[in-house]
Amino acid sequence: MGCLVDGPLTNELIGSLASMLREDKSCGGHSSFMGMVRADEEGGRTVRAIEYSAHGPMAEKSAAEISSEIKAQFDDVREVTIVHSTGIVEAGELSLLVLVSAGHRRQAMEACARTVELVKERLPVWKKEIYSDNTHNWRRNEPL
Amino acid sequence: MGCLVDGPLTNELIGSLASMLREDKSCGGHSSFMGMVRADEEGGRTVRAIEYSAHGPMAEKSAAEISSEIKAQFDDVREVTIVHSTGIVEAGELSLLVLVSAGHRRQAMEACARTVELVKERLPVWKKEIYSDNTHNWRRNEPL
Amino acid sequence: MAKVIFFGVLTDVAGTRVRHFNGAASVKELLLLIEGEYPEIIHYDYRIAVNNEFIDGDLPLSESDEVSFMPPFAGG
Amino acid sequence: MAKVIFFGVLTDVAGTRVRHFNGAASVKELLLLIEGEYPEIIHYDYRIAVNNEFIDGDLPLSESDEVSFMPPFAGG
Repeated sequence: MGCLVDGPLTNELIGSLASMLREDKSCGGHSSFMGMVRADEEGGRTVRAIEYSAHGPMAEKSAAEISSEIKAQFDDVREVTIVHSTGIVEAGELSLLVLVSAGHRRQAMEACARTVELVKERLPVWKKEIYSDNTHNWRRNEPL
Repeated sequence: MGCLVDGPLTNELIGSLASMLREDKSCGGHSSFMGMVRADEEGGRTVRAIEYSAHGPMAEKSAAEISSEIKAQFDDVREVTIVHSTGIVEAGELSLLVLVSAGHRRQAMEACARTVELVKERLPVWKKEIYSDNTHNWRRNEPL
Repeated sequence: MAKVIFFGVLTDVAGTRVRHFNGAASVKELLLLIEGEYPEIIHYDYRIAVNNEFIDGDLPLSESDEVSFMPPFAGG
Repeated sequence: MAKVIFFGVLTDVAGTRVRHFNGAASVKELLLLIEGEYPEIIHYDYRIAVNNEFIDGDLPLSESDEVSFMPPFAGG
Protein backbone atom coordinates (compact mmCIF):
# COMPACT_ATOMS: atom_id res chain seq x y z
CA MET A 1 0.00 0.00 0.00
CA GLY A 2 1.25 3.52 -0.75
CA CYS A 3 1.30 6.13 1.97
CA LEU A 4 -1.38 8.35 0.36
CA VAL A 5 -5.08 7.52 0.38
CA ASP A 6 -7.89 9.54 -1.11
CA GLY A 7 -10.26 11.03 1.49
CA PRO A 8 -10.44 10.38 5.25
CA LEU A 9 -8.95 7.27 6.86
CA THR A 10 -11.85 4.88 7.32
CA ASN A 11 -12.58 2.37 10.08
CA GLU A 12 -12.09 -0.34 7.46
CA LEU A 13 -8.56 0.86 6.75
CA ILE A 14 -7.75 1.05 10.46
CA GLY A 15 -9.32 -2.36 11.06
CA SER A 16 -7.28 -3.94 8.26
CA LEU A 17 -4.09 -2.47 9.72
CA ALA A 18 -5.10 -3.79 13.16
CA SER A 19 -5.47 -7.30 11.71
CA MET A 20 -1.99 -7.13 10.24
CA LEU A 21 -0.50 -6.46 13.68
CA ARG A 22 -0.80 -10.09 14.64
CA GLU A 23 1.38 -11.40 11.84
CA ASP A 24 4.71 -10.94 13.61
CA LYS A 25 4.54 -12.72 16.97
CA SER A 26 7.87 -11.33 18.08
CA CYS A 27 6.35 -7.85 18.47
CA GLY A 28 5.28 -6.96 21.99
CA GLY A 29 4.19 -3.39 21.37
CA HIS A 30 2.37 -1.44 18.71
CA SER A 31 2.19 2.30 19.03
CA SER A 32 0.01 4.46 16.85
CA PHE A 33 -0.79 8.09 16.31
CA MET A 34 -3.89 9.25 14.48
CA GLY A 35 -4.30 12.85 13.43
CA MET A 36 -7.84 14.20 13.20
CA VAL A 37 -9.14 17.37 11.59
CA ARG A 38 -10.22 19.71 14.40
CA ALA A 39 -13.30 21.94 14.13
CA ASP A 40 -11.17 24.91 15.25
CA GLU A 41 -12.54 28.44 15.48
CA GLU A 42 -10.61 30.92 13.33
CA GLY A 43 -11.82 34.49 13.73
CA GLY A 44 -15.50 33.66 14.08
CA ARG A 45 -15.42 30.95 11.42
CA THR A 46 -15.25 27.24 12.15
CA VAL A 47 -13.06 24.78 10.25
CA ARG A 48 -15.45 22.58 8.28
CA ALA A 49 -12.82 20.50 6.48
CA ILE A 50 -9.22 20.42 5.33
CA GLU A 51 -8.32 19.83 1.72
CA TYR A 52 -4.97 18.06 1.58
CA SER A 53 -2.78 17.93 -1.50
CA ALA A 54 0.52 16.14 -1.92
CA HIS A 55 3.41 15.63 -4.26
CA GLY A 56 2.60 11.97 -4.89
CA PRO A 57 5.92 10.47 -6.01
CA MET A 58 7.96 12.53 -3.55
CA ALA A 59 5.56 11.68 -0.71
CA GLU A 60 5.93 7.97 -1.35
CA LYS A 61 9.70 8.30 -1.50
CA SER A 62 9.77 10.40 1.64
CA ALA A 63 7.58 7.94 3.59
CA ALA A 64 9.85 5.06 2.56
CA GLU A 65 12.94 7.04 3.62
CA ILE A 66 11.41 7.94 6.99
CA SER A 67 10.54 4.31 7.58
CA SER A 68 14.10 3.11 6.79
CA GLU A 69 15.61 5.83 8.90
CA ILE A 70 13.44 4.94 11.90
CA LYS A 71 14.30 1.25 11.59
CA ALA A 72 18.00 2.14 11.41
CA GLN A 73 17.74 4.40 14.46
CA PHE A 74 15.59 2.08 16.61
CA ASP A 75 16.95 -1.47 16.42
CA ASP A 76 13.92 -3.02 18.14
CA VAL A 77 11.45 -1.58 15.58
CA ARG A 78 10.08 -4.12 13.07
CA GLU A 79 7.46 -2.21 11.13
CA VAL A 80 6.66 1.44 10.38
CA THR A 81 3.42 2.33 8.59
CA ILE A 82 2.57 5.85 7.44
CA VAL A 83 -0.77 6.70 5.85
CA HIS A 84 -1.86 10.24 4.94
CA SER A 85 -5.07 11.51 3.34
CA THR A 86 -5.30 13.61 0.23
CA GLY A 87 -8.41 15.51 -0.83
CA ILE A 88 -11.21 16.66 1.44
CA VAL A 89 -11.27 15.46 5.07
CA GLU A 90 -14.14 16.81 7.17
CA ALA A 91 -13.69 17.97 10.78
CA GLY A 92 -13.86 14.93 13.05
CA GLU A 93 -12.35 12.64 10.42
CA LEU A 94 -8.85 11.15 10.47
CA SER A 95 -6.15 12.29 8.05
CA LEU A 96 -2.95 10.71 9.37
CA LEU A 97 -2.02 7.35 10.78
CA VAL A 98 1.43 6.35 11.99
CA LEU A 99 1.80 2.82 13.31
CA VAL A 100 5.04 1.42 14.71
CA SER A 101 5.57 -2.17 15.86
CA ALA A 102 8.52 -3.18 17.99
CA GLY A 103 9.72 -5.96 20.21
CA HIS A 104 9.15 -3.89 23.33
CA ARG A 105 7.03 -0.90 24.30
CA ARG A 106 9.70 1.71 24.80
CA GLN A 107 11.01 1.81 21.24
CA ALA A 108 7.49 1.36 19.82
CA MET A 109 6.40 4.59 21.54
CA GLU A 110 9.57 6.60 21.03
CA ALA A 111 9.84 5.63 17.37
CA CYS A 112 6.16 6.43 16.78
CA ALA A 113 6.56 9.94 18.21
CA ARG A 114 9.71 10.48 16.16
CA THR A 115 8.01 9.24 12.99
CA VAL A 116 5.14 11.71 13.50
CA GLU A 117 7.64 14.58 13.73
CA LEU A 118 9.46 13.43 10.59
CA VAL A 119 6.15 13.15 8.73
CA LYS A 120 5.27 16.74 9.67
CA GLU A 121 8.74 17.88 8.66
CA ARG A 122 9.32 15.94 5.48
CA LEU A 123 6.14 14.64 3.87
CA PRO A 124 5.34 16.94 0.92
CA VAL A 125 1.72 17.54 1.89
CA TRP A 126 -0.18 20.83 2.07
CA LYS A 127 -3.41 21.75 3.76
CA LYS A 128 -6.09 24.24 2.93
CA GLU A 129 -8.54 24.87 5.72
CA ILE A 130 -12.11 25.30 4.51
CA TYR A 131 -14.40 27.24 6.85
CA SER A 132 -18.12 27.12 7.61
CA ASP A 133 -18.60 30.25 5.43
CA ASN A 134 -16.78 28.52 2.52
CA THR A 135 -13.75 30.81 2.66
CA HIS A 136 -10.42 29.05 2.81
CA ASN A 137 -6.87 29.50 4.04
CA TRP A 138 -3.62 27.66 3.31
CA ARG A 139 -2.14 26.69 6.67
CA ARG A 140 1.42 26.26 7.79
CA ASN A 141 2.16 23.79 10.56
CA GLU A 142 2.74 25.30 13.96
CA PRO A 143 6.04 24.22 15.53
CA LEU A 144 5.63 21.47 18.15
CA MET B 1 -17.08 -0.01 29.79
CA GLY B 2 -14.82 -1.37 32.53
CA CYS B 3 -11.11 -1.65 31.98
CA LEU B 4 -11.03 -5.47 32.12
CA VAL B 5 -12.23 -7.69 29.29
CA ASP B 6 -12.24 -11.46 29.14
CA GLY B 7 -9.82 -12.90 26.58
CA PRO B 8 -7.79 -11.13 23.87
CA LEU B 9 -8.72 -7.67 22.60
CA THR B 10 -10.62 -8.26 19.37
CA ASN B 11 -10.69 -6.27 16.13
CA GLU B 12 -14.34 -5.49 16.95
CA LEU B 13 -13.36 -3.89 20.24
CA ILE B 14 -10.59 -1.88 18.58
CA GLY B 15 -12.93 -0.89 15.76
CA SER B 16 -15.60 0.30 18.19
CA LEU B 17 -13.02 2.42 20.04
CA ALA B 18 -11.84 3.83 16.68
CA SER B 19 -15.42 4.89 15.88
CA MET B 20 -15.70 6.70 19.19
CA LEU B 21 -12.66 8.84 18.36
CA ARG B 22 -14.69 11.03 16.04
CA GLU B 23 -17.14 12.16 18.71
CA ASP B 24 -15.08 15.06 20.02
CA LYS B 25 -14.15 17.30 17.09
CA SER B 26 -11.84 19.42 19.22
CA CYS B 27 -9.31 16.57 19.40
CA GLY B 28 -6.51 16.76 16.88
CA GLY B 29 -4.51 13.75 18.02
CA HIS B 30 -5.17 10.24 19.25
CA SER B 31 -2.29 8.19 20.49
CA SER B 32 -2.56 4.51 21.25
CA PHE B 33 -0.43 1.71 22.57
CA MET B 34 -1.33 -1.93 22.09
CA GLY B 35 0.50 -4.64 23.97
CA MET B 36 0.73 -8.05 22.31
CA VAL B 37 1.74 -11.42 23.75
CA ARG B 38 5.13 -12.32 22.26
CA ALA B 39 6.05 -15.88 21.29
CA ASP B 40 9.29 -15.54 23.27
CA GLU B 41 11.76 -18.37 23.68
CA GLU B 42 12.44 -19.24 27.32
CA GLY B 43 15.11 -21.92 27.76
CA GLY B 44 14.11 -24.00 24.74
CA ARG B 45 10.38 -23.53 25.31
CA THR B 46 8.21 -21.06 23.41
CA VAL B 47 5.54 -18.90 25.04
CA ARG B 48 2.22 -20.22 23.72
CA ALA B 49 -0.05 -17.91 25.73
CA ILE B 50 -0.28 -15.75 28.82
CA GLU B 51 -2.96 -16.27 31.41
CA TYR B 52 -3.78 -12.93 33.00
CA SER B 53 -5.57 -12.55 36.29
CA ALA B 54 -6.60 -9.35 38.02
CA HIS B 55 -8.05 -7.94 41.21
CA GLY B 56 -11.26 -6.76 39.51
CA PRO B 57 -12.54 -3.99 41.81
CA MET B 58 -9.07 -2.64 42.51
CA ALA B 59 -8.17 -2.74 38.80
CA GLU B 60 -11.23 -0.68 37.88
CA LYS B 61 -10.45 1.80 40.64
CA SER B 62 -6.81 1.99 39.63
CA ALA B 63 -7.66 2.57 35.94
CA ALA B 64 -10.04 5.38 36.90
CA GLU B 65 -7.38 6.96 39.12
CA ILE B 66 -4.73 6.75 36.40
CA SER B 67 -7.11 8.36 33.96
CA SER B 68 -7.92 11.28 36.32
CA GLU B 69 -4.28 11.74 37.17
CA ILE B 70 -3.26 11.91 33.50
CA LYS B 71 -6.00 14.43 32.74
CA ALA B 72 -4.87 16.55 35.68
CA GLN B 73 -1.24 16.39 34.58
CA PHE B 74 -1.83 17.00 30.85
CA ASP B 75 -4.30 19.85 30.40
CA ASP B 76 -4.78 19.24 26.67
CA VAL B 77 -5.87 15.60 27.20
CA ARG B 78 -9.61 14.95 26.76
CA GLU B 79 -9.95 11.20 27.00
CA VAL B 80 -7.97 8.30 28.45
CA THR B 81 -9.05 4.72 27.74
CA ILE B 82 -7.42 1.69 29.35
CA VAL B 83 -8.43 -1.86 28.44
CA HIS B 84 -6.68 -4.97 29.75
CA SER B 85 -7.37 -8.63 29.12
CA THR B 86 -7.95 -11.27 31.75
CA GLY B 87 -7.82 -15.02 31.11
CA ILE B 88 -5.93 -16.73 28.31
CA VAL B 89 -4.37 -14.61 25.55
CA GLU B 90 -2.47 -16.56 22.89
CA ALA B 91 0.86 -15.37 21.44
CA GLY B 92 0.15 -12.87 18.67
CA GLU B 93 -3.02 -11.61 20.36
CA LEU B 94 -3.46 -8.24 22.04
CA SER B 95 -3.81 -7.92 25.81
CA LEU B 96 -3.53 -4.18 26.49
CA LEU B 97 -4.87 -1.07 24.83
CA VAL B 98 -4.21 2.47 25.99
CA LEU B 99 -5.81 5.24 23.95
CA VAL B 100 -5.35 8.94 24.68
CA SER B 101 -7.09 11.78 22.83
CA ALA B 102 -5.89 15.36 23.09
CA GLY B 103 -6.22 18.69 21.36
CA HIS B 104 -2.73 18.42 19.92
CA ARG B 105 -0.28 15.65 19.15
CA ARG B 106 2.39 16.34 21.71
CA GLN B 107 0.31 15.76 24.82
CA ALA B 108 -1.55 12.87 23.15
CA MET B 109 1.75 11.01 22.69
CA GLU B 110 3.40 11.99 25.97
CA ALA B 111 0.29 11.19 28.01
CA CYS B 112 -0.14 7.84 26.25
CA ALA B 113 3.43 6.80 27.08
CA ARG B 114 2.95 7.93 30.68
CA THR B 115 -0.34 6.06 30.98
CA VAL B 116 1.30 2.84 29.78
CA GLU B 117 3.96 3.18 32.50
CA LEU B 118 1.32 3.81 35.17
CA VAL B 119 -0.69 0.80 33.99
CA LYS B 120 2.40 -1.42 34.31
CA GLU B 121 3.11 0.04 37.72
CA ARG B 122 -0.32 0.19 39.28
CA LEU B 123 -2.87 -2.06 37.59
CA PRO B 124 -3.30 -5.12 39.85
CA VAL B 125 -2.84 -7.67 37.08
CA TRP B 126 -0.65 -10.77 37.06
CA LYS B 127 0.61 -12.92 34.25
CA LYS B 128 1.40 -16.58 33.98
CA GLU B 129 3.31 -17.56 30.86
CA ILE B 130 2.22 -20.87 29.41
CA TYR B 131 4.80 -22.64 27.25
CA SER B 132 4.60 -24.96 24.25
CA ASP B 133 5.32 -27.94 26.56
CA ASN B 134 2.42 -26.86 28.85
CA THR B 135 4.67 -25.90 31.74
CA HIS B 136 4.06 -22.44 33.17
CA ASN B 137 5.81 -19.62 34.97
CA TRP B 138 4.54 -16.52 36.84
CA ARG B 139 6.33 -13.54 35.35
CA ARG B 140 7.36 -10.25 36.86
CA ASN B 141 7.57 -7.20 34.63
CA GLU B 142 11.03 -6.19 33.53
CA PRO B 143 11.86 -2.57 34.33
CA LEU B 144 11.55 -0.25 31.30
CA MET C 1 -14.04 -15.54 59.54
CA ALA C 2 -12.06 -13.28 57.19
CA LYS C 3 -12.07 -14.14 53.51
CA VAL C 4 -8.56 -14.28 52.07
CA ILE C 5 -7.87 -14.04 48.34
CA PHE C 6 -4.47 -14.95 46.94
CA PHE C 7 -3.31 -13.41 43.66
CA GLY C 8 -0.65 -14.24 41.08
CA VAL C 9 2.07 -16.64 42.18
CA LEU C 10 0.60 -16.72 45.70
CA THR C 11 -2.32 -18.85 44.42
CA ASP C 12 0.32 -21.50 43.68
CA VAL C 13 1.94 -21.03 47.11
CA ALA C 14 -1.41 -21.42 48.86
CA GLY C 15 -2.66 -24.00 46.38
CA THR C 16 -5.93 -22.09 46.24
CA ARG C 17 -7.33 -18.69 45.30
CA VAL C 18 -9.80 -18.17 48.14
CA ARG C 19 -9.72 -19.37 51.74
CA HIS C 20 -11.54 -18.43 54.91
CA PHE C 21 -9.62 -18.11 58.17
CA ASN C 22 -11.19 -18.31 61.62
CA GLY C 23 -10.05 -16.54 64.72
CA ALA C 24 -7.90 -13.73 63.35
CA ALA C 25 -8.85 -10.46 65.07
CA SER C 26 -6.24 -8.45 63.15
CA VAL C 27 -4.12 -8.54 60.02
CA LYS C 28 -1.12 -9.42 62.18
CA GLU C 29 -2.92 -12.47 63.64
CA LEU C 30 -4.10 -13.48 60.15
CA LEU C 31 -0.51 -13.30 58.88
CA LEU C 32 0.65 -15.63 61.65
CA LEU C 33 -2.03 -18.15 60.70
CA ILE C 34 -1.12 -17.92 57.02
CA GLU C 35 2.62 -18.19 57.60
CA GLY C 36 1.97 -21.21 59.79
CA GLU C 37 -0.03 -22.86 57.06
CA TYR C 38 2.14 -21.83 54.10
CA PRO C 39 5.68 -21.29 55.43
CA GLU C 40 7.15 -20.57 51.97
CA ILE C 41 5.08 -17.41 51.73
CA ILE C 42 7.76 -15.55 53.71
CA HIS C 43 10.04 -15.76 50.66
CA TYR C 44 7.60 -13.84 48.51
CA ASP C 45 7.08 -10.13 47.97
CA TYR C 46 3.50 -9.05 48.45
CA ARG C 47 1.21 -6.26 49.59
CA ILE C 48 -2.02 -6.60 51.52
CA ALA C 49 -5.33 -4.91 50.86
CA VAL C 50 -8.34 -5.01 53.15
CA ASN C 51 -11.66 -4.43 51.42
CA ASN C 52 -9.89 -3.17 48.27
CA GLU C 53 -7.65 -0.67 50.08
CA PHE C 54 -3.94 -1.22 50.53
CA ILE C 55 -2.85 -1.18 54.16
CA ASP C 56 0.50 -0.66 55.85
CA GLY C 57 1.06 -2.24 59.23
CA ASP C 58 -1.70 -3.75 61.32
CA LEU C 59 -5.49 -3.32 61.27
CA PRO C 60 -8.31 -4.96 63.27
CA LEU C 61 -10.32 -7.43 61.18
CA SER C 62 -14.03 -8.15 61.39
CA GLU C 63 -15.92 -11.20 60.19
CA SER C 64 -16.97 -9.70 56.88
CA ASP C 65 -13.57 -8.34 55.84
CA GLU C 66 -11.94 -9.42 52.61
CA VAL C 67 -8.15 -9.56 52.64
CA SER C 68 -6.17 -9.65 49.37
CA PHE C 69 -2.58 -10.89 49.14
CA MET C 70 -1.01 -9.34 46.06
CA PRO C 71 2.49 -9.95 44.62
CA PRO C 72 4.09 -7.24 42.43
CA PHE C 73 1.88 -6.36 39.47
CA ALA C 74 2.74 -7.65 36.02
CA GLY C 75 0.14 -6.29 33.64
CA GLY C 76 0.56 -5.26 30.02
CA MET D 1 9.23 23.13 -22.65
CA ALA D 2 9.61 22.35 -18.95
CA LYS D 3 6.52 21.27 -17.06
CA VAL D 4 6.04 23.28 -13.89
CA ILE D 5 3.83 22.10 -11.03
CA PHE D 6 2.78 24.49 -8.27
CA PHE D 7 1.88 23.10 -4.85
CA GLY D 8 0.01 24.42 -1.82
CA VAL D 9 -0.56 28.15 -1.67
CA LEU D 10 1.52 28.60 -4.87
CA THR D 11 -1.37 27.14 -6.89
CA ASP D 12 -3.35 30.20 -5.77
CA VAL D 13 -0.44 32.54 -6.59
CA ALA D 14 -0.10 31.05 -10.08
CA GLY D 15 -3.84 30.53 -10.48
CA THR D 16 -3.10 27.06 -11.79
CA ARG D 17 -1.48 23.81 -10.75
CA VAL D 18 0.40 22.91 -13.92
CA ARG D 19 1.95 25.13 -16.60
CA HIS D 20 4.44 24.62 -19.36
CA PHE D 21 7.17 27.18 -19.92
CA ASN D 22 9.11 27.59 -23.19
CA GLY D 23 12.67 28.74 -23.60
CA ALA D 24 14.13 28.17 -20.16
CA ALA D 25 17.45 26.37 -20.47
CA SER D 26 18.06 26.35 -16.73
CA VAL D 27 16.24 26.64 -13.42
CA LYS D 28 17.56 30.20 -13.10
CA GLU D 29 16.03 31.17 -16.45
CA LEU D 30 12.78 29.44 -15.53
CA LEU D 31 12.65 31.38 -12.25
CA LEU D 32 13.00 34.67 -14.14
CA LEU D 33 10.11 33.72 -16.41
CA ILE D 34 7.96 32.72 -13.44
CA GLU D 35 8.76 35.82 -11.38
CA GLY D 36 7.94 37.93 -14.46
CA GLU D 37 4.59 36.23 -14.78
CA TYR D 38 3.71 36.03 -11.06
CA PRO D 39 5.58 38.84 -9.31
CA GLU D 40 4.02 38.08 -5.90
CA ILE D 41 5.81 34.71 -5.81
CA ILE D 42 8.93 36.46 -4.46
CA HIS D 43 7.11 36.98 -1.15
CA TYR D 44 6.66 33.25 -0.68
CA ASP D 45 8.89 30.60 0.83
CA TYR D 46 9.40 27.60 -1.41
CA ARG D 47 11.79 24.89 -2.49
CA ILE D 48 12.31 23.56 -5.99
CA ALA D 49 12.53 19.94 -7.09
CA VAL D 50 13.50 18.76 -10.56
CA ASN D 51 12.22 15.33 -11.49
CA ASN D 52 11.32 14.60 -7.85
CA GLU D 53 14.70 15.60 -6.41
CA PHE D 54 15.21 18.78 -4.42
CA ILE D 55 17.84 21.06 -5.91
CA ASP D 56 19.91 23.90 -4.48
CA GLY D 57 21.18 26.55 -6.86
CA ASP D 58 20.99 26.28 -10.60
CA LEU D 59 20.64 23.29 -12.94
CA PRO D 60 20.31 22.99 -16.72
CA LEU D 61 16.79 22.04 -17.83
CA SER D 62 15.81 19.85 -20.75
CA GLU D 63 12.49 19.64 -22.55
CA SER D 64 11.17 16.70 -20.61
CA ASP D 65 12.02 17.97 -17.11
CA GLU D 66 9.35 18.39 -14.49
CA VAL D 67 9.90 21.22 -12.00
CA SER D 68 7.98 21.34 -8.71
CA PHE D 69 7.52 24.53 -6.69
CA MET D 70 6.82 23.52 -3.09
CA PRO D 71 6.03 25.78 -0.12
CA PRO D 72 6.77 24.53 3.43
CA PHE D 73 5.05 21.22 4.12
CA ALA D 74 1.95 21.11 6.29
CA GLY D 75 0.92 17.50 6.57
CA GLY D 76 -0.70 15.74 9.49
